[in-house]
Amino acid sequence: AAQDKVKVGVFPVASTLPYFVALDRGFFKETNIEVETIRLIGGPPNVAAMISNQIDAAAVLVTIEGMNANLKKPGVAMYISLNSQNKTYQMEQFVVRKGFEAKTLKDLKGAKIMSAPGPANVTMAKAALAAAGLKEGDYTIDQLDMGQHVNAMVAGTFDAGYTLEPNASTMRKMGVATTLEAGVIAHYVLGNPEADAYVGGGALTSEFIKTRPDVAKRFTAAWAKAVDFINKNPKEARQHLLKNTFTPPDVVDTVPMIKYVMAKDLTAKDKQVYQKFIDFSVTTGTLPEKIDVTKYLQTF
Amino acid sequence: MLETPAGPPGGTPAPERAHVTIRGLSKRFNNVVIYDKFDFDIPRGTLISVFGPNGCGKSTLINMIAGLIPVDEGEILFDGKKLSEIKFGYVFQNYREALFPWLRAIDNIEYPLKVMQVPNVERRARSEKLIANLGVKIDLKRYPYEMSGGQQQLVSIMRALIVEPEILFLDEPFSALDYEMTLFMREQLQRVFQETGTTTVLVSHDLEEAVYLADRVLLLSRHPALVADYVRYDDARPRTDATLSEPEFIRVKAHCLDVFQREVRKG
Amino acid sequence: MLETPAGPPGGTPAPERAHVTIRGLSKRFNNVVIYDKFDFDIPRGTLISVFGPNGCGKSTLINMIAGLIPVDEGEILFDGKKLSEIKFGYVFQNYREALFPWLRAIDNIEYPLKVMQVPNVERRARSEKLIANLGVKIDLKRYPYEMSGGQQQLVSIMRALIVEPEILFLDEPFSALDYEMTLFMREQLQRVFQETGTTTVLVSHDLEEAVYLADRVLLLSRHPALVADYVRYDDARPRTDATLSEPEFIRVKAHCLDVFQREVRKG
Amino acid sequence: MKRFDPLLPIIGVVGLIVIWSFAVWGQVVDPVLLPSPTKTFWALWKGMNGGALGFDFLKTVQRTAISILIAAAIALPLGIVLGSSERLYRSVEFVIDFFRSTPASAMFPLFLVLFGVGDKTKISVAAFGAMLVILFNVAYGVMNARKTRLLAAKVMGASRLRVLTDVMLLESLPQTFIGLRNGVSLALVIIVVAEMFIGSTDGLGHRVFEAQQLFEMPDMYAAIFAAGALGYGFNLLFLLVERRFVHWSGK
Amino acid sequence: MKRFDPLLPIIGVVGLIVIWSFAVWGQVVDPVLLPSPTKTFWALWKGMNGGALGFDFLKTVQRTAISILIAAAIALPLGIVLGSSERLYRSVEFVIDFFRSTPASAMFPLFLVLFGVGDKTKISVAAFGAMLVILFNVAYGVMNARKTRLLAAKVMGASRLRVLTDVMLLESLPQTFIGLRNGVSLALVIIVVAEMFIGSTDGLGHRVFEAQQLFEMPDMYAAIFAAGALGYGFNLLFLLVERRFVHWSGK
Ligand SMILES: Nc1ncnc2c1ncn2[C@@H]1O[C@H](COP(=O)(O)OP(=O)(O)OP(=O)(O)O)[C@@H](O)[C@H]1O
Ligand SMILES: Nc1ncnc2c1ncn2[C@@H]1O[C@H](COP(=O)(O)OP(=O)(O)OP(=O)(O)O)[C@@H](O)[C@H]1O
Ligand SMILES: [Mg+2]
Ligand SMILES: [Mg+2]
Repeated sequence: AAQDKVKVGVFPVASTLPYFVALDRGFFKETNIEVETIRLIGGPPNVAAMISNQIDAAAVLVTIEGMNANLKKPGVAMYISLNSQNKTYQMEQFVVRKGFEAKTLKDLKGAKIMSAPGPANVTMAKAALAAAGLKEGDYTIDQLDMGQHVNAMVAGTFDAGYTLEPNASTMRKMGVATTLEAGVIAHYVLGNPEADAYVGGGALTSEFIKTRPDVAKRFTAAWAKAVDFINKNPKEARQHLLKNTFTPPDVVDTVPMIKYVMAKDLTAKDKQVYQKFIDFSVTTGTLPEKIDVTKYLQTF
Repeated sequence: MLETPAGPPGGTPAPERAHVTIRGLSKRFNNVVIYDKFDFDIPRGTLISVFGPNGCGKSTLINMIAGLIPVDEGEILFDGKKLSEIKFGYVFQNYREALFPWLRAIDNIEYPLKVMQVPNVERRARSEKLIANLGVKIDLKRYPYEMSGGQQQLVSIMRALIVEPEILFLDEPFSALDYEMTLFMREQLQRVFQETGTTTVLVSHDLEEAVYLADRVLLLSRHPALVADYVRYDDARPRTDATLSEPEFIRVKAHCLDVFQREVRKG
Repeated sequence: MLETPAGPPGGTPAPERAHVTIRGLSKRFNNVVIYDKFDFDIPRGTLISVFGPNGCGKSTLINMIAGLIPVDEGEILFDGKKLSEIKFGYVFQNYREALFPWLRAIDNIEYPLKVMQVPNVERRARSEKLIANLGVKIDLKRYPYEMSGGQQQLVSIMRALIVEPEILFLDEPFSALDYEMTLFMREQLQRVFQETGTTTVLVSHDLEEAVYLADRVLLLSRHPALVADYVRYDDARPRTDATLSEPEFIRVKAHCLDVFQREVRKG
Repeated sequence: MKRFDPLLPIIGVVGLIVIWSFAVWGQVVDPVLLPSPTKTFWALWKGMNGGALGFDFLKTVQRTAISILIAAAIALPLGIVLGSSERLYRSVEFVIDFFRSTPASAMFPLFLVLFGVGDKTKISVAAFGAMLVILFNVAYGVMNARKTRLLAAKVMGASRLRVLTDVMLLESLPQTFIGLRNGVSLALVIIVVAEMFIGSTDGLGHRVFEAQQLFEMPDMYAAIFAAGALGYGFNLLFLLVERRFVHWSGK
Repeated sequence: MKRFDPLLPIIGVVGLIVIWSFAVWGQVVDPVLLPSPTKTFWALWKGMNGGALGFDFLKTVQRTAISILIAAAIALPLGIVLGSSERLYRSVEFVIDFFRSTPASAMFPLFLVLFGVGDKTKISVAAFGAMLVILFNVAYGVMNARKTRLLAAKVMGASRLRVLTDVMLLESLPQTFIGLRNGVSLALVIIVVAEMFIGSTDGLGHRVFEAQQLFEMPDMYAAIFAAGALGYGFNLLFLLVERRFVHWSGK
């Protein structure tokens, strides 16, 4: 029988790992699904494609963006899994340039700081700096396209940066910067460096779930199998990054991994933490209004 | 007005039916009045020479008749026809700029036929006939900008003659031609006019030429252009070298010169 | 060669020192030979008229002398000076395109003075003198494209006359002027030449004009251009209307016409 | 009829809005992705009247104006000189066409390193891009200039420099204005893109990017509309200057 | 000397490389950020000879070619028609200048929705951008055409359509080629940017993006160089066609 086709928007970054594992290891095929990889860089194109049903799923979608889309058109982004990042599962972090003396965030007083782009990231960086006792004006912060982060550090344009993996690993590897603090969101928003910050996840469109529930279910099953595989064999799993994402070969073994959890495996407490993260974005104005995140978790 | 006895008997002669009727024509350029309530008729089948000082409005007049520049006031009628229905032949005073530099000379000449959707073969045939008729020896495979001034003007004249236009405008058409060629083209024009009887308006600064070719000479005065005189010259065609020494010719020419000089010195 | 007794005694007359010396000049356009090893001298302080059929290479010749188009072979010498040191006056055959449309007529006329860095006040003074001299009545505040063909040509002539050029080239300079203006400009040219003795080359298709103004008439034949004849006409200046009926004038003119017609009919 | 000519551009605006309204009304595109003109203009109005958009607009105007001034100051003389010798132009044509064809955004890293993150980078990338376009047009204008006029000036004894300034410059003016109008649009595009992708806290690009991230589509289209209208404004400015100075074109 | 004219562009290439070498040699920029020409050309050579770059290059060529064809097919007739009536052009000028001044990248989401996620979007955005530029130039070429020739055709009884195709089209050709050359560069830039920012699995933009993410600077500059050279190639193609057909310019 012909395989069921699923179009997936793919932003080739480390957090897309479950998709690549499922694809490369044939988990989709096993469930009689043929995926079509549609490369879309960043949130806006993915959301636009989901709203207009050009794709059935997004391999990774930042939760703030997903919720924002859900506010505009409820059910556009139904999360089947979430990615958590914190001090252990490193993703977002503050780095400092080699030669700039800083031990804690407090020491960034007077520093020129770059930030990952977008209001969500900038707000987060500012919140962290505020929590460390720095007022606006104590530092300058400029947002910068992710592609420019390593360049800017190498050139010494900035003293410090709020950046993401794998850029941070590349900087460390090149010896131009060191990590000052990772797990910023967990620490300053959720109040505990080891808390789970559910910043992104894999999502399906309601349209897909409604019109082809059976296919969506099988897709989710394959996804779950991949997540399981990653959690059990991180070393093997990370090799998938090499081929599929922009992770340089010399950092692939050291680049930190994040944690993947299927929606069905989230505990009540996990959901509370997730809600807290999203609520924070509402208070900072990144999200225009309150939203119940559990409504947009999809289990089968 | 000079009346010659050569006109056919019975009142107004037959070819006198107006082909172009100009009534109350006014034209200004930035407040300089060129024409003010100008009335004039061009009879069908006549050759009118226009003679007048530089800048009096000769080019402007034929441009307005051909519909190339708008009139400010007044009307120009074509014996019941609409402007758009009339096929003009036109040799521009600035013949250089009026040729198409992207077409070879021969294609420039044939272009009006192309506009009339004459098939390719016939176009070629007609242009070859014209070339043979005029005894043109220059290489017409060249582009206009590869030709001398006189050659360009010749091409321009050929382009006007290849169709049988209903009205032919010639704005100083021989100004760049050499001595021999000028004489020759005059004869050609005379022949064409005799054969076809096309209503023709010729602007020329050569009074001999103007009178020699004309049925009537329109003498214009300087701004605003007025009809200083409208002189008849009715000698039978073909006119020849001998014509130039006939007393009637000399008289008409002298009269025209008189009027012209009086007008010029007035301004 | 026509020798007239009017030349000063003592062998070669004084003004005969060559101002422009052309040796072995060759010029081809796409394999058509226009000049082939052409030799020619323009004596200092003389007025040479060039007369020849359309397309024989008159414009090409003066363009090459003025350094506007490259020669294929041969050399053009200026009595020891370099081309770049010489100030030319030039009326182009296509006077329309040679005027600057972004300048008003008056500024076009004064432009050569600006090039020579003549101060503003003097520029104005000289142009006013020239205008008064020529009795020009047209409005020179207009742009060239707002003028009639003859007016543009007049502006072009004035632009050439306002400087005292070392060599003056006039390529059919009166072709668009009206009858009166042509006569008047001829006289002006004669006067300027008499006063300044500027070496002048005049291209004209009007044989009467060519002879009337010339010290010598260069008759060119068709491709490759050869000197068909180089006719002397030494009548004293100022020449007047009466000159036109003097037997010597009539003889020279007739001779030139003969040569010209023989050459044309040969081709 | 001539009296109404200044109103002609309105037709274009109205046409655009009508098509836009039809697209929204006919649901050609999901309303979330393409808001209605009313919503957008409301956002535009709010933004321009006391909102942040007005400030961002002025910032972008300022950056674009500076960059086009720099670009013109370099490109006009250089273009005339290059255009005056076809062989000279051919020898640098590779470089000009090369850089015209590389996305300015790919050049950001280099400019970033050279000029830092501030306004300098944005302005210099935009000036660079616009400079190339103006240069290209001016040089072509000079190369296609009517030869007779150059010869006329030459024969009157005008020096090479004089011919450049008195004839070539003026002959190339119609083409130069086309270059300037192309250039200012490009500069604006680059400024907006730079504001989007290299750190900026203000400017229309910043506003577009932020609105895009927050899915505030009316805000985003309001900012885009402001950018487009600004582009038209700059173009109109050049058009009026051209009308004033280049009276002879086509004659 | 004329014999060596085809070699003139080499001067530009060499000049570029010399400046580049000096910048690297003088450490104006950190060598990690700006690799030496040798390293870059080695990367280019490897990439083009069996490496992925060759394939990406062809993909970009193909997309650019399609988009410029579409753009020209729309812009040429439309430009002539619009240019033939100044009042008509003025009435749509707003829309043209508007869209010329909005960054194509801001339009990506809209085009994504209209044309889907595949190549169609990239090609249509590029075609749209190039179309506006060509349209603008063609219309201007027609508007600035010498009036005498139009009148000559008119008086010979040529219909409005004939005048358009036989005179205006040809009169505007020099300007049209400038438009085409501007347009093809712009199309290439938009294609590369789209490949970078909408996402693509091939094409030079993809290669630049990937090299940038992997911080392989020689690879990145090799891809940029390939894009620039491609732009020059397209320009050269149009230049040769122009030389072949437009023999009369300036005469
Ligand atoms: N576009 C224009 N703008 C302003 N004035 C103009 C324009 N065209 C012509 N004129 C003026 O109108 C008058 C008539 O011009 P026209 O060309 O008809 O003269 P003409 O009789 O043909 O002269 P010529 O014998 O010199 O060719 C002239 O005085 C001229 O200066
Ligand atoms: N650019 C060119 N390319 C090819 N042939 C040319 C070019 N310019 C002139 N010719 C040819 O060279 C010859 C001489 O031209 P030139 O303009 O010197 O003639 P002329 O004697 O001035 O004629 P006229 O009296 O018609 O002005 C002509 O046969 C012309 O066709
Ligand atoms: Mg006239
Ligand atoms: Mg000539």
